[in-house]
Amino acid sequence: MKYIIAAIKPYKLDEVRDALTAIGVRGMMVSEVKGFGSQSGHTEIYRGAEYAVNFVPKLKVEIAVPEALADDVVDAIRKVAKTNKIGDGKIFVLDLQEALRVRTGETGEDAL
Amino acid sequence: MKYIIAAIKPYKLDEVRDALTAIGVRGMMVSEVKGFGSQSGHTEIYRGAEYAVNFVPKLKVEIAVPEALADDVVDAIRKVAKTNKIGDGKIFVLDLQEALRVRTGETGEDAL
Amino acid sequence: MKYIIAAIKPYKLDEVRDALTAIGVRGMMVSEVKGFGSQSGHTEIYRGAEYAVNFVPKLKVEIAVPEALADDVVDAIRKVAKTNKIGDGKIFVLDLQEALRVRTGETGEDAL
Amino acid sequence: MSRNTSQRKMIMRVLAGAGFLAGIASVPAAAQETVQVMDKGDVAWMMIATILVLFMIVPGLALFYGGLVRTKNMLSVLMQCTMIAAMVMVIWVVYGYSMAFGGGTGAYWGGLGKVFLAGVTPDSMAATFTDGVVIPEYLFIAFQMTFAAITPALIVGAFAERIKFSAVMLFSALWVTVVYFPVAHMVWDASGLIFNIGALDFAGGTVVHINAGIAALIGALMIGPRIGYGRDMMAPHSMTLTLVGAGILWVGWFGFNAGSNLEANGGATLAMINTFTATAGAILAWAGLEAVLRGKASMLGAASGMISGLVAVTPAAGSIGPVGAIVLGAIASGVCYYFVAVVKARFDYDDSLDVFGIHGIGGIVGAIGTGIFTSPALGGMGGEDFSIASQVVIQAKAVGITVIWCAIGSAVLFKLVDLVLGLRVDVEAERLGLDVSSHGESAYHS
Amino acid sequence: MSRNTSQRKMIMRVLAGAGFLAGIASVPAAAQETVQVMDKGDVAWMMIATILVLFMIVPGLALFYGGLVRTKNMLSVLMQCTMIAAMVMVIWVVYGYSMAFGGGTGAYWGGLGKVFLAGVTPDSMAATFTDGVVIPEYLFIAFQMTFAAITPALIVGAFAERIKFSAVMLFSALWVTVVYFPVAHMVWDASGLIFNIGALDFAGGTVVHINAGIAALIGALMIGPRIGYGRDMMAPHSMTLTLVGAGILWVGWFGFNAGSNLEANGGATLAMINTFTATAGAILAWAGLEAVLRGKASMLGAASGMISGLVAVTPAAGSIGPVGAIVLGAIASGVCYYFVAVVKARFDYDDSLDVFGIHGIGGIVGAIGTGIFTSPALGGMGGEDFSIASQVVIQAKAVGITVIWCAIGSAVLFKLVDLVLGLRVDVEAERLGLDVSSHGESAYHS
Amino acid sequence: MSRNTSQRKMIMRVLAGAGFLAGIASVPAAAQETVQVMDKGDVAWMMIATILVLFMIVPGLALFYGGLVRTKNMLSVLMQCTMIAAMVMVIWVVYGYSMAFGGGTGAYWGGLGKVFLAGVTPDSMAATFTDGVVIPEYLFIAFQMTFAAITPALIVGAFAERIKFSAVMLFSALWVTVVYFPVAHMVWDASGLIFNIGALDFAGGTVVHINAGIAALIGALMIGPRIGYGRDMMAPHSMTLTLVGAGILWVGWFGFNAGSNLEANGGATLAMINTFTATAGAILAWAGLEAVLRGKASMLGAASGMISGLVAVTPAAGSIGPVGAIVLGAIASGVCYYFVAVVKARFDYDDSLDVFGIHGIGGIVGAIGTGIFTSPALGGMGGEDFSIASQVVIQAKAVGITVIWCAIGSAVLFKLVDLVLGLRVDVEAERLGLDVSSHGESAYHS
Ligand SMILES: Nc1ncnc2c1ncn2[C@@H]1O[C@H](COP(=O)(O)OP(=O)(O)O)[C@@H](O)[C@H]1O
Ligand SMILES: Nc1ncnc2c1ncn2[C@@H]1O[C@H](COP(=O)(O)OP(=O)(O)O)[C@@H](O)[C@H]1O
Ligand SMILES: Nc1ncnc2c1ncn2[C@@H]1O[C@H](COP(=O)(O)OP(=O)(O)O)[C@@H](O)[C@H]1O
Repeated sequence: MKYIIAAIKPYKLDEVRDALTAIGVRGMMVSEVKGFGSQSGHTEIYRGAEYAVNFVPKLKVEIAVPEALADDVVDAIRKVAKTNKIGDGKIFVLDLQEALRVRTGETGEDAL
Repeated sequence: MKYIIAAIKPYKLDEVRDALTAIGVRGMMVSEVKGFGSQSGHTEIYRGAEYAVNFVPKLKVEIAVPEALADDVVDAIRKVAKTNKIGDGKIFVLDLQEALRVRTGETGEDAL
Repeated sequence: MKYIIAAIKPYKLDEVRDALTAIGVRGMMVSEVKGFGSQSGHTEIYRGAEYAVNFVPKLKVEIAVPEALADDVVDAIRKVAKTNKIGDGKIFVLDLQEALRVRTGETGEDAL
Repeated sequence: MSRNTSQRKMIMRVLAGAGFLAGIASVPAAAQETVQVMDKGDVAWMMIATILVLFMIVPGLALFYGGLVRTKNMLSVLMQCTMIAAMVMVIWVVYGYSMAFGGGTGAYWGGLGKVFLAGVTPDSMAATFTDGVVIPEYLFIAFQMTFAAITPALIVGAFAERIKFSAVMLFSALWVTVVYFPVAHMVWDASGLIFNIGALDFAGGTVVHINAGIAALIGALMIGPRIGYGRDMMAPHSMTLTLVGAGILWVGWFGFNAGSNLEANGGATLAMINTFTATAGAILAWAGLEAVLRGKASMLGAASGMISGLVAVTPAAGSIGPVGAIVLGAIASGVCYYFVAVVKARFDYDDSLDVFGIHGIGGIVGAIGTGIFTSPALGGMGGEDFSIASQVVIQAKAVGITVIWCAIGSAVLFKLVDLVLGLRVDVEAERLGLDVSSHGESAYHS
Repeated sequence: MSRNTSQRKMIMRVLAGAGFLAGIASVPAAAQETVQVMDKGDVAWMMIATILVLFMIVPGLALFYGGLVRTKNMLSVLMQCTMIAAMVMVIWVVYGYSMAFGGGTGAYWGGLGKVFLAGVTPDSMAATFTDGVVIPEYLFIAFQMTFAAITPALIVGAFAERIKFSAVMLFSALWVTVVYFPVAHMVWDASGLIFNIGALDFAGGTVVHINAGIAALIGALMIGPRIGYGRDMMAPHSMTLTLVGAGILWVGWFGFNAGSNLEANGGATLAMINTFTATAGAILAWAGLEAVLRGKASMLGAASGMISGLVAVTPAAGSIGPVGAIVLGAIASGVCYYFVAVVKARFDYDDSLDVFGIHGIGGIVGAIGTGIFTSPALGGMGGEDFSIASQVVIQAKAVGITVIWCAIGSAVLFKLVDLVLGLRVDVEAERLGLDVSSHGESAYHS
Repeated sequence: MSRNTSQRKMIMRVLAGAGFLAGIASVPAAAQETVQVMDKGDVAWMMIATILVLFMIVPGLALFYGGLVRTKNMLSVLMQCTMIAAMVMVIWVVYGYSMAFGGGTGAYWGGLGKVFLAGVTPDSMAATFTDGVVIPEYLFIAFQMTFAAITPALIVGAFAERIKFSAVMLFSALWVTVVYFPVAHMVWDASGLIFNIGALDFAGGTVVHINAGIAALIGALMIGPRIGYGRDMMAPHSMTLTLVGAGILWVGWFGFNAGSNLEANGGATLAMINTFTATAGAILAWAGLEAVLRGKASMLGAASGMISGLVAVTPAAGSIGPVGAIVLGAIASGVCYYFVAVVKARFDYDDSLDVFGIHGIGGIVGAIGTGIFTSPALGGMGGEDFSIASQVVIQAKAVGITVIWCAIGSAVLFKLVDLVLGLRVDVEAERLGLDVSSHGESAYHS
């Protein structure tokens, strides 16, 4: 199984979710993160005080998937999240050793 | 060492923390996530505009644990987080290669 | 490649970011977490109701790095985040199997 | 127009004030004989006083309470305050005003002579404390309407975060009918039961605060505690909003207290300065006690002290002196603090936002304290023959009647509503929060 | 000073009220002959009424609107409301007051006789409805200034979250000049076109609300929908702030409505009680409809009903009865609900905060309703010869003229501003949010 | 009652106004001879003016400041404003009123003749500007009490986010005693030092704003910058709350400025319109400067301009014209902008919320500007013999005396408090935030 972590542009979330459910993903977790990368931030000034906001708001999507689905998931996110503008985000794939569904006690791919 | 990531119902946090400290866990990180899964969300209407809120608020708990403790941790969370209602959450186990405590420089299981 | 997850004190973020960019890190994700560890929390009282706040605000920094940079990253964070006070945080290193930059489709270390 | 009111006149005015509507019924008759003067200064003042009491409800009380609940129940509190106020305003016009001040001479209600405000026109006048001085009856109706609207809204703090929206609406409609209108008549009308025992209640300590506090206690007992009470974190979701609400309540309370004078004269300014000093004393007392007993003075403590002081000075504002007010406020605040932080913890009920602890207890301390600090020996405006002992007995009787009437009425009504609609939402809805489950909305998005 | 106004006088007063400035021009002349009385009660009331209307703008309207947008555009809304108000205040002093009430006798404007408030001193007096009763002209200027300042600020809700800041400023400056000042003159000045057809508009239903609503509709159509409209989540970022804003609007609206009486007398108290009851009826109606049709009454529904009721009672406040006001408020609220929740969805424009749906539609219902509920048969203050049919025709004409004038004027101005500056920010700026892209700030940090 | 005040009378009134309490001491004596008239319109107005100034403190100032700090220090700011106000109200009753206006004829204080408000009853009257016109002394006491309460609360912005709560309380108690009461006596009492040099200060530019600004600067210098100042992100945690606070301050400031007229007449309406136009001019100026110099007008800029304009028009409100007020507001705003955005950055002190930059600098510009724009040549109300040059010299002297008195007094007191209690919390507490470390609470939960 794989544990996929993706950083995406916030307004792409609904599309990403739709694309993933379409290929059979049944769960995920989404959180707000401050992203740092090539996309530059902006400057804010409050009276005399100037602050460089170097971080850009992104959403982090985490999806545990069966081995077989991993590539499709990466592809799906990639297609949908892409706008060809800087800051489109990245996808990271980690190895997932075990999964468990609390309610039923199911483990492994059944739990996903 | 293992890196355990669990999605749980928000009001279960205190019980989970107590159960984990009881078996010897000495640290964790908790963050708010929007969960997507079999548990369905709800609908909100603002004047004429209807929005389907597909995500359910969950807490994500991350715990780095010594190899030996991993199963106990999974068991403990499972027992305490279970309500037998849909949306109880999931537990994921990843392999952890290295750990370091910033203050002391300790590494490996000593750092956990 | 490595996926490095660090818990740090919030006010250390700017220093950590500077230290990492100095050694060539080009991206990261930051999120707010509630940390639990040896550092104790505090108590809040609202009229008669007393609540123990066991969690301490921390920032979680996630950085995907090329294999070669991993040790430097750990070192850099460690140096900068250290105040010798309890609660300085921890660094966890996981194995990263694949990375992809959405905008360009680059994969592997090129994507980082 | 130069003033020459003696202290003796002042206390008489206060007594008259307690039943200030006495004159209304007789106005049409009296109009034949005496010259009635409407002063635009009084009209200006009473309009603003009326507006200030509305300001107390939305957004004042709504925010004070709303800030104290968890995010997921925020809108339900705002909604309850708003909807109760709107509903009671309509009821007031339909039959509430008549029940309270309809001109009937019963001891318990004013009859149905003014349902739908029958016979009132922009030319109708209502009496004030001063002979011959009148204000437009529409203005009196509007001013009193805001009192009727805020009182049931005060109660909702007791069972916040778990009550059914339909239940709170039905209860409020019944409660104003069975409890509020009769008690208002009893206390403020010249034919009223409590008025006639000689109780002092300048701006509604019994009618508004004790009434609301008792109903709240009964409600909290009958509805039961919130899920997770005493175990889960239930800290206020926004102390900021609570302070904003408290500040607005203080500001609006001048409409309540100085407005209850019905005229813009020296008496109103006495009520005003007392509403400053009692509150200041109460804020310092609560925060001071916390600093001494806990080592830290809390902002919620300061805000709670503020409301305690305002509640306590409500019946007393027109008849005590500004230094006595500081002391009265401080005492009331201390008693409320002790109740909320110590006594309440020993019992096992969940008066979520301490409506009883602050409005009920503070109201009782204020009612009794009025009987004490009105004494000229303590800087009050009582006449030379003022007797603390006998006035305190009268005040205690007024409190007793109100408590009994309200407790029985409220208990019956809660039971009734429970049978008809059920009082509580189900467990899932309570966990999810009332905003989404009862109103289909969330307070905050990004 | 005892009141003896007959109903007949009342309706005359109302008619006069619609053009209450009629007297100003002639004051200097008239002063020679009749005794002018300035009552400090009136001055006190009108000062507070003026302050209340400012309170409606900042923070009232700013919060009501601001709460409804997404976090990233919060400050842009607050900024637009604040800056428009400040700019229009300066314009008002420079030439706006003169264009509206400068003493000229044209049907469309008041001339340039009072640019820079020429000739006005603290001793200058302005007429009220009552012969011989005056208030300081500075006070009248300030009161009317707040009306001029809030009206263009109402419009910004239509194109929130996407307009260029410079465009909204330029548009507002032009719009008050070409639309607001002339319509104010037409409706309220004795020489004005709409005044002379006999329309009733007590506190600005046409001038303020219909005007703003129509301009908003035109603006929404010409600027186009927000990116992602109908697809992305665009729920209000803080319903709490929206309720706070709505509550402040209600509180402040008494300045608007009861202030438009210009005197602190029985007439003002009628306007006041109507501003309570119509609003209460409207809140109950909207929430009730939602409860029946959707199964859940929403807090945004209650707040929306509140504003609908306030808008509808604006032209009617001085001439209908309090029970009629409940009905009028409820009807207006129902119509606005139907429009906003059903009709609007059928068309494809994005009036983001429903300025047209609430101020435009509510304003029209109120204008027509004023022609109905002023009838003495319905508890209104109209004289015995009051004819609903003929008054409704007059009201409809007033609405028609306002709609046409405003629609054409607004369309031309939007086009013009589009050519000069462009109306919309670019896509990236809209995505990022106007706070950062237009103002270099974020509303919230930790 | 028809007005016939000449311009000459107006300026005399203003001069008298600067020491409006002059009459109080002599009232009992004078009462024997002249007829004293209390007008209920004045009483209504002054009550509301008093309430408005309270509204400025909580929640106005508390929110304006609170929004500007980081989340972790929010409650500490709200708490400081609330507690200082409550404490000063009690001190005012105990000895503050007497020190400032106790009837003593010293140049520096009013003696102890009215400690505990000795001798004041609801029948006591205080003089206004107009001979024979009086208002209840309780009202005057309450009005002035709110001024005394807000001034030390203004100072806390300078050392927000790091001061010890006990230190700020002790400092405030000492500061009002040593600085505020004497300066109030000097400026406003007929026997006062600054009054007798002929300075114009209508509503407290020196007493309130320069005083607070100077104390703030001294405080910021002596306490030192926040940890991480100039390096860490210290952006306002809620610009929304800051705008709400600023709006409330504007609204409440009419109590301050038009209230300082003590009567509801033409003079008050002049102060009112100036408080609109100066503020509007100041908002446009700050935002305009930012637009030109930075390319973006910020909402904090608009809010800062708003406060600058209000500060600057405070001493001038009663004696300048509305067009002059626009210019004065704009100039003051520009100077404050330049100071805060440019000059301050060159020095190395941390006046966290720019109390000196806005209240100090704006107050000085306003004081000098009053000497200029009062000239009839610039539309002001000064008499024909008004000389800008000589009045400016007088104004500068008044500023100088205030600055020196306040600077020395404040420096000594900060030192004293530092020795007794220590001024700053420790590093860990500052990092954690004052809410948790000093008050045991957090502003927000979920
Ligand atoms: N090495 C990394 N580790 C973790 N997250 C990263 C890394 N690089 C980029 N990100 C995330 O991806 C987002 C987009 O990256 P960025 O470099 O701005 O754009 P692009 O991928 O288009 O070059 C960043 O905001 C950050 O959230
Ligand atoms: N494949 C997944 N990857 C990541 N998180 C998941 C995944 N599946 C479920 N989750 C998390 O677990 C939560 C509970 O899952 P859900 O399917 O709703 O209930 P249940 O586990 O009872 O079937 C989700 O809200 C989500 O936060
Ligand atoms: N086993 C763990 N798993 C995940 N996060 C941890 C773990 N232990 C500590 N942390 C994180 O590191 C932070 C600092 O740890 P703590 O034990 O308080 O201090 P120290 O590292 O100085 O002993 C915690 O607040 C938590 O966020």
